[in-house]
Amino acid sequence: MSIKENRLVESLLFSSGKPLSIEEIQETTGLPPKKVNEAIEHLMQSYNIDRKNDTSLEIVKAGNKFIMQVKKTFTDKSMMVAKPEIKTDLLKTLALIAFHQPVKQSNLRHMIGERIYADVDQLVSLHLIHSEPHGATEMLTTTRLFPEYFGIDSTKPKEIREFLSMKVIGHVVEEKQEELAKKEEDASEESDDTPVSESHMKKDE
Amino acid sequence: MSIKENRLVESLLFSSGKPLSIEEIQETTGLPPKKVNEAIEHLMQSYNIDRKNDTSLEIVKAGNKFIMQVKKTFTDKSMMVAKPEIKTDLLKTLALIAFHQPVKQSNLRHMIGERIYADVDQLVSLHLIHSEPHGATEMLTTTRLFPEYFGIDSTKPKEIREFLSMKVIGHVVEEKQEELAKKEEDASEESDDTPVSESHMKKDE
Amino acid sequence: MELDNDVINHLLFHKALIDEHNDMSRINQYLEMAKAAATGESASIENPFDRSIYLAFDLVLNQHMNPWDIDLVGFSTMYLKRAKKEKLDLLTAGKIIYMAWKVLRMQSDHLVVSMETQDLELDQGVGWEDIPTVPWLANDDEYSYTNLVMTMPQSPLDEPLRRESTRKVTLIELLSAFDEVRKESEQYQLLDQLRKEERVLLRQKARKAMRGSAHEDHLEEDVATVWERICQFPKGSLNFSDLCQVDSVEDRIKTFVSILFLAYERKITVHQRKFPYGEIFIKTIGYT
Repeated sequence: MSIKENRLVESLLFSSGKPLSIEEIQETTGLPPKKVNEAIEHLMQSYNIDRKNDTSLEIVKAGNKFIMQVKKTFTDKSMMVAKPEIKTDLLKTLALIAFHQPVKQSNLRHMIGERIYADVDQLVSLHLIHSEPHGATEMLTTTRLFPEYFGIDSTKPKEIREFLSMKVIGHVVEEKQEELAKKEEDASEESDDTPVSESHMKKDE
Repeated sequence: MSIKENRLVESLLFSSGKPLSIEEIQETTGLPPKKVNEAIEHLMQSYNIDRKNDTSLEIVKAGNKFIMQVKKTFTDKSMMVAKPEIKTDLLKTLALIAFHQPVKQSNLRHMIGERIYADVDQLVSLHLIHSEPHGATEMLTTTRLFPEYFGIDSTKPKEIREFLSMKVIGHVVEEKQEELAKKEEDASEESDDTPVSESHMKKDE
Repeated sequence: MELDNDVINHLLFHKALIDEHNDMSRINQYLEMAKAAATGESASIENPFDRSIYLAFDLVLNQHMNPWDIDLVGFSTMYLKRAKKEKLDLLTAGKIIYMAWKVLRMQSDHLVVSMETQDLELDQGVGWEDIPTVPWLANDDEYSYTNLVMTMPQSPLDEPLRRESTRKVTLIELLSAFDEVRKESEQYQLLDQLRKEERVLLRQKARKAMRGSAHEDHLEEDVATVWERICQFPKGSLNFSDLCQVDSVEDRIKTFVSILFLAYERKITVHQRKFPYGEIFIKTIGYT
């Protein structure tokens, strides 16, 4: 019966989280290509047409591959529950490189320690930074993918730098303001002075 | 209408990849807790009961959280796209700790020998157990992550214990059945009685 | 069908032993079921779960099993076969078997016995501390569980298959990461400076103490070599014995002194679970 095969392909599309080609599905399941195609056809019919109004999921063809995903109507809310593909620590290193670029790896080691070596390896493999030999160390810069990824409207290091510092300062001020507003709420007698955020901003520039 | 809410919660459970609490779902969707609970109930009914044979996915309660995952029957094959992380021996040590908890490390050493030290280190670093100094030894308990990770519908040691006993009995019975089926096959003179293993397979379809 | 009095007696016996309310009502249910099974009222039982219970007891009765001496595995296997014919799902069947196991306290003799012998061989050097202080071995359930888990090929815990889901990082997340890393970097540089100063002091002291000894020249080199070896381990977590030639006393001392230095320099953490001869575990700081 083909029911079992449909279920198998479905479980694969679900668990992979990224588009899969017919070949990949075939390799993993050991099913002949014809069966894989039939199963996908069946699943697309079931998800996208028969049960269209009874599910928030769909199976779509992306290039030569297939993926199970959340329908567009629901993506806004559902997106944020997934974990980000770049871990926080790695993201910190990336932000540091983007700000200081072009920057020597050895300098970064002084800033954040030994973990820079592993981080650079990972960021290079994600195509987010370039690493070029530079004497005994490496010179690091962000790639073209970097601004694309974050929707930053510039490829120039200087502008990226400005963008980051401006945004961060905005961010800090916002945070501090919120904090302040809370404090003011709590102790209503407290008045105008905002020393912390200001000095903080200056230090960062 | 509640249909839309069901779809929203479904899309969240699909996207998350890790178990979500009612509070987390509520925060992301902005739905009141009652609606979230209703949606989950509806989805569990739909996935796990009404459409039981038409899907390879299920929604389970894991600790105090909920997650969508592949049914056990289909995991073996799809496992190949998403690799298992914990080796069998380590899983066994964990199964012993979970059953006997709170349990002294020294007692476990009597059960499984010296390898307990390395195993405990690994399980602690996976955040699956706590290890607290207790006199000259360590007292071991499972963490909150434990039931979430394995999709166990309870955080209470007593219920976790029952869950594990059931699993063990299940395994023993399955083994015996296979033995029996083999015997029946070998002695082929037997006529009408469907061998156990076959009927077992049919069930999964 | 005659109601087997032994079954009823057995249940009553356990009813008297069990004080928890939950189990009490459960046993009452079983008693009802057993009676139903005996009087052939099966048709009235529609709930599949109840029906499973009925079947379980039906089986005990029809096979004329002695409830005081039930072969758990034999019973379970027969029951499962029956359950399949009646199209009960395996999960319910599993539950029933488990309950039967608990309620009837069936003694799976051959399972326990075969494991008892293994357990005795486990530890040769038995000391006073080996006498269990907790009664975890005394209880049959716990004993069988432990032994079963250790002898079965799989583990009772399976890792469920979930979705590998990640999403893109948002710009806001990049910005807050930047904000955090600047603060961290400042702190790191401050600490690093302090560490460097301390290191210079330490070195001066060490030179004074070791003046004239052969170690003086090599210490730094040794530390560097050992650090290099440590860095070759991918996860940044390793054992002392992986790091040196265990049979060479000189290499052992060299490595040991070096890891003390590296720990002092906060490049690694070192811990030992069993003092004084246990394995020394080394973790590099900054990985994970």
